[in-house]
Amino acid sequence: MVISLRGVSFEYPGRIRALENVDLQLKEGERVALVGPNGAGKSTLLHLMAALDFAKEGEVWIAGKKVERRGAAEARKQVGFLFQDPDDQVFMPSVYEDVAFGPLNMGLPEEEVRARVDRALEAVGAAHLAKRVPQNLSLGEKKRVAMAGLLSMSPPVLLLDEPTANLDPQGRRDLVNVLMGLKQSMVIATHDLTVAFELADRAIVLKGRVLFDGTFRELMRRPEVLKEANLELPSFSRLMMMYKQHLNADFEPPLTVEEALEILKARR
Amino acid sequence: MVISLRGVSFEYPGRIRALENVDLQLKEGERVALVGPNGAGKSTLLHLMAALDFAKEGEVWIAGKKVERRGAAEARKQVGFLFQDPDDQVFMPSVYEDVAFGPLNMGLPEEEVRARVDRALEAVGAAHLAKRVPQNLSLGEKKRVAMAGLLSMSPPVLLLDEPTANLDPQGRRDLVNVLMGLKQSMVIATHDLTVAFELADRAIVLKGRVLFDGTFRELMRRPEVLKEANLELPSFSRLMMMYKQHLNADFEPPLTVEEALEILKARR
Amino acid sequence: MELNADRFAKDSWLSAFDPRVKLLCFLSLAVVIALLTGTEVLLLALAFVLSLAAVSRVPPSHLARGYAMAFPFIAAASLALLFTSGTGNALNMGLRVSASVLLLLVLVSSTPFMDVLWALRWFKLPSVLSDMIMFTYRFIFVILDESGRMRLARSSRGFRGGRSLLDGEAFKVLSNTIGMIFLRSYRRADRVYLALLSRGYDGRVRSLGGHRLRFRDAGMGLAFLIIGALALTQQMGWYVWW
Amino acid sequence: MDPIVVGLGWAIALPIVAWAVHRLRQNLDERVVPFMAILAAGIFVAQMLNFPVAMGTTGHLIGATLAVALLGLYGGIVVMTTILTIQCLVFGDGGLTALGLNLLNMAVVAPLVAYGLLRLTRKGLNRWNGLGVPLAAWASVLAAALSCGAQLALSYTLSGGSYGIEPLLSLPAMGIYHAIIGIGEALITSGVVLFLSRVAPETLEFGIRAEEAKA
Ligand SMILES: Nc1ncnc2c1ncn2[C@@H]1O[C@H](COP(=O)(O)OP(=O)(O)OP(=O)(O)O)[C@@H](O)[C@H]1O
Ligand SMILES: Nc1ncnc2c1ncn2[C@@H]1O[C@H](COP(=O)(O)OP(=O)(O)OP(=O)(O)O)[C@@H](O)[C@H]1O
Ligand SMILES: [Mg+2]
Ligand SMILES: [Mg+2]
Repeated sequence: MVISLRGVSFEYPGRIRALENVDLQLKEGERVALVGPNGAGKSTLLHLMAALDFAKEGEVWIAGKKVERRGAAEARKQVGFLFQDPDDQVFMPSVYEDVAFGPLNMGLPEEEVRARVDRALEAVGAAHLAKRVPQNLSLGEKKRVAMAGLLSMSPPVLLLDEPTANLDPQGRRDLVNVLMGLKQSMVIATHDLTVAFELADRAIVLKGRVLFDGTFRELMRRPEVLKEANLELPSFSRLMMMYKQHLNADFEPPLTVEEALEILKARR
Repeated sequence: MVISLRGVSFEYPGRIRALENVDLQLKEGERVALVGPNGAGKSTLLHLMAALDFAKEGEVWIAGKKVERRGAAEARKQVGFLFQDPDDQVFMPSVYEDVAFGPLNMGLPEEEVRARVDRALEAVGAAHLAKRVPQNLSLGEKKRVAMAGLLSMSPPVLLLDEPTANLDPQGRRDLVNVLMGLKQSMVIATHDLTVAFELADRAIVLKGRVLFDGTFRELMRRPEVLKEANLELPSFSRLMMMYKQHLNADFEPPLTVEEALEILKARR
Repeated sequence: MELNADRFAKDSWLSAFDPRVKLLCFLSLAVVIALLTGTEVLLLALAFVLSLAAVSRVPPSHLARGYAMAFPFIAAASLALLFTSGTGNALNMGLRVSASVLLLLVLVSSTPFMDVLWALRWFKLPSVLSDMIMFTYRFIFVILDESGRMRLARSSRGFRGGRSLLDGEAFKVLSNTIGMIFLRSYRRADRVYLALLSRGYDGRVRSLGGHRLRFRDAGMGLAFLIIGALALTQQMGWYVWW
Repeated sequence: MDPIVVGLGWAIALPIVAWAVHRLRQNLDERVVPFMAILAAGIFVAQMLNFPVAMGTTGHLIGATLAVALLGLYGGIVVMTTILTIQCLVFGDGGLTALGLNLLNMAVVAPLVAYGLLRLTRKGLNRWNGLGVPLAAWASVLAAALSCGAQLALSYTLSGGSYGIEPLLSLPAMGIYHAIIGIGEALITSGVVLFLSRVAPETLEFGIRAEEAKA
C-alpha cells in the first residue's frame, strides 16, 4: 500500500467541511482517477495525500508511515504533486532552473540533473521555453513547465490535480501518452472523463465523501452516481448510448474510441 | 461591426512576439470560437479586444471607436471579460458582493442589482456560495463565480477565456446552455472543441497569426490547419471518421453528437 | 512598477565573477566610501564606481533610473547640510551618497538575485533570514501581479476609482483593496510555498553549475583592495602630497 | 551620518535582530514562513506607494505595527529586517551604511514601541483590536522618526558639522512631520487588521500563537 487513508475528515476554517470520513488505499503501480463535482474536495484530498495539509480526524499513511505534521518532509519525498493552478508551482527565475529545482534538492549529480531536465522538458513539449521566465508564460505553457518539474523528479507516487486543464488537444494527448508510459502509482483528479478512461484503471467518485470506488465499467452501470457527481459520459460514449437506444440493442458503454469502433464494426 | 482589429501586432517585453498582423471583425450577435495551441496568443488577443492592453502596431476598434490608452474605460464598458485564471477575477470579500460589483458600477438601482445577482448566481449553479469568501473557493467554484460576475452585467460583448476549464461536466453543460440563450456577441477562447462546436458559428484558428477564419465545417476539411494548430477532433467525431474509413463511405465529420447519430441511423 | 532586478544580470560582464567575492568586495568598498570625507578621494571613489558601471554592461539608463529614485534622498541630505554647515560638506555628502548608491546599484543589477542569496547563505546568514529574503522577494512579484490583475479585473467591470483619500468611502475602498490584495497574495504564497515543499525544498536552494573561485576573482579582489587602500590612506593623511 | 553613529547603529541593531531570529527559530511552524514573507512583501510594496496625508504632505507606510500585530515581536522584527535588507539589495536604497541605522529605527525601535503599546492596551480590549492598534501604529512611527532625528543630531555634534543635521532643526522637524504621517499609518494599519479579522481570522492567530508559545 503506497498511500492509505483511514476515516479521514477535513474542515477548513469557518466550519467548511470538505471531506467526511474518507477511506482509500492506493496500491503500488495503480492509476486512479479522482472525479467529482466542483467543490467535491478533490484538491483537498490530494493535499492530504501529499502531506501538504493535515487531517484533524483520521489517519493518513504514506509509504508505511503515519503522516504527522513534524516529519512531513520525509513523507513528501515519496510524492510528486501537480497543483491545479500552475501559477502556484513555478518558482525559479527561469524555466530550466525551475525544472532542475526538484532533482537538485534530491542531491543528484549535475550531469544527471541536466539530463533529466532536458528529458522532462522534451516530454511535455516545452524544450523551446527553457530560457523563458516561467511567470511570463501563457497558462498552458506554465502547466507544461509545472508538469516537467514533476517528471524530472520521478517520485514513486504522482498526484496530479487537473493535469490536462488548459492544455491544447495535442498537449493533452502527449501528456496522456507520457503518463501511460510511467510505472509509478498515480492519482489524477480530473473533470475530463475521456482522459480518465484512457489513463486510469480505477475510478473514485468523491463528493465530500466517497460515492463510488471501483472500475469505470462498473461506474458506467451506475447512472445515479454519475448524476449525483455531475458527471457525464464522453461524447463518443454518449453517442453510442444514444445509438444503442435507437437500435434497442444491448451493449455496455464503451470506454475508448477503439472499443466503440469495434462495436460499430460488429453491428454491420 | 462590434469589434474590429486591423493589422494588429503585439510584443511582450523581452521581444516576445505574441501576435502578428491580425485582422478580425466581430459582427453583432455573432459567436466566434478562438482556438489554437498553447502560447498561440489567444489570451493576448482577447486582452486587446477588451481594451485591457494596447497594441503598438495596428488598430483596435470597439463599438465604432478607436481604442486608445486614454478613454479605455469607455471601451471597457462595452465588453465583459472572463479571465482564464479565475483567481484574477474575483476580488471582493464575499461572493455576493463580487457578483454585485459590476452592476453597482453601472449605477443600477439596488433592487435591480439584487435581482441580477440572484439570477446570475442561479445560472452558474453557485447560489449556495453567495456568503463565502471568494478566495477560499475551489478553482471550479471560483470560475463559476467569475462567470456570474459577467452575466450580472450582461454587456453587449462577451470575451471568454477558457470558460469551461476546471468546470465539472454538468457545469460545462449548464454554462453552454446559458451562453446559447444569450443574444450578445461573444468570442470564446477554448481548447475544448466539443464546446466550441456547440457554441460557435465561426472558428478562428490562431497561432501568432490567423491561420484560418471560417465555419467549423470548412475547418474540418483542412487537416493541415488542424495539425498545425495542435487541434484534434472531439472523440465522437474521431470515432465517426474512423468508422467512415472502415466503411469506405463518404460523409463529412459531424459537428454534434446528434448529427453523428443521424449518420449512424441512416447507415442502417 | 518595474522591479525586475535580474533583467540585465545574466548578460553582465560582472556576472561571471564569484558572487561571494563580488559581494565582499562591493560591500567593503561601500564601507570605505562611507568613511571618506575629502572631496578628492570621494571623486576618485566615484570615478572607480562609474568605471565599474561602464564595464558591467548594465545599460546606463537602468542605473540612471535607479539613481533617480534615490535622488530625492541624496538631494535632501545635501541640501540640509548646505544650509547648516556649508558648501564643502554638502558637496561631499552628495558625492558620498551617490557613490555608494551607484555601487550597490551596479552590484545588484549585475548579479542574479539567487546568486546574491547563495553568497549570503555561504556567509552563514541565518537560514530564517535568507529564506525570508528569498520568499519575500518572490512574493513581491506575486503581490504586484495580484494587484495588477485586480486593477484590470476591476476596470473591466466598470470600476473607476481615483477620488481623494480622506473621504470615508474612498478610505473603505483603499483598505479593502489592500486587505484583499494581501489575502489573495497570502493564499497564493501559501500554495507556492507548499509546492516548493513538495519538490523537496528544505531551506536550501541549490543551483546548477555552482560557483568556484577562479583567477579573475582574485583579480577583482586585488583591484578593490588597491582602490580601498588608496582611498583610506589618503583619508588618514598618510600621503598628503596627493 | 557620522561613521561612529553608523557603527553604533549596527552595534545596537545587530544583536537585537540576532536575538529575534534566534527566538523565532525556536518555534517556527512551517505555515508561518509564507505568511511572514507575504506580509514582508506586502509592506515592501506598500512602502513604495505614497499616500497623501494632509496639507499637501505625503507619507508612506512603515508597517512595523502591522507586522507586530500579526506576528508578535520576533516575527515583526524579522519581517522588518527582511524588508530593509531587500530594499538595500534591490534598490541600493541609501546604501549599506544606512542599513544599520534603518534597522535600528524601523526594525528595532518601531517594533519594540509597537509591541509595548499593544501589550499595554490589550488588557480589557478585544485581543489585538480596539484602540491599541492605531495608537501603537502612530507611536511607532513617531518613535522611529525621533530615533532618526536623534542620530542626525548626534552625527552633527560628533563630526562638528560634516555629517548630520543640527539638533535644533532635526528633532522637531522629524517629530512634527511624522506625528502627522503617523495618522496615515494608524488608519491603514487598523483598516488592514480589521479587514483580516473579517475575512481571514485565522491569519490573526499566528501572532497570538507566537505570544502563547512565549508565555
Ligand atoms: N482555503 C479554503 N478555505 C475555506 N474553504 C475552502 C478552501 N479551499 C477549499 N475550500 C472549500 O472546500 C471544499 C472542497 O474544495 P476543493 O478545492 O478540494 O474542491 P475540488 O474538488 O478540488 O473542486 P474543483 O473541481 O473546483 O477543483 C469546497 O467547498 C471549497 O469551497
Ligand atoms: N506577461 C508576459 N510576458 C512575456 N511573454 C508573455 C507574457 N504573457 C504571455 N506571453 C507570451 O506570449 C505568447 C502568447 O501568450 P498567450 O497567453 O496569449 O497564449 P494563449 O494562446 O492564451 O495560450 P494558452 O492556450 O496556454 O492559454 C506566448 O508565447 C507567451 O509565452
Ligand atoms: Mg480542485
Ligand atoms: Mg491563454
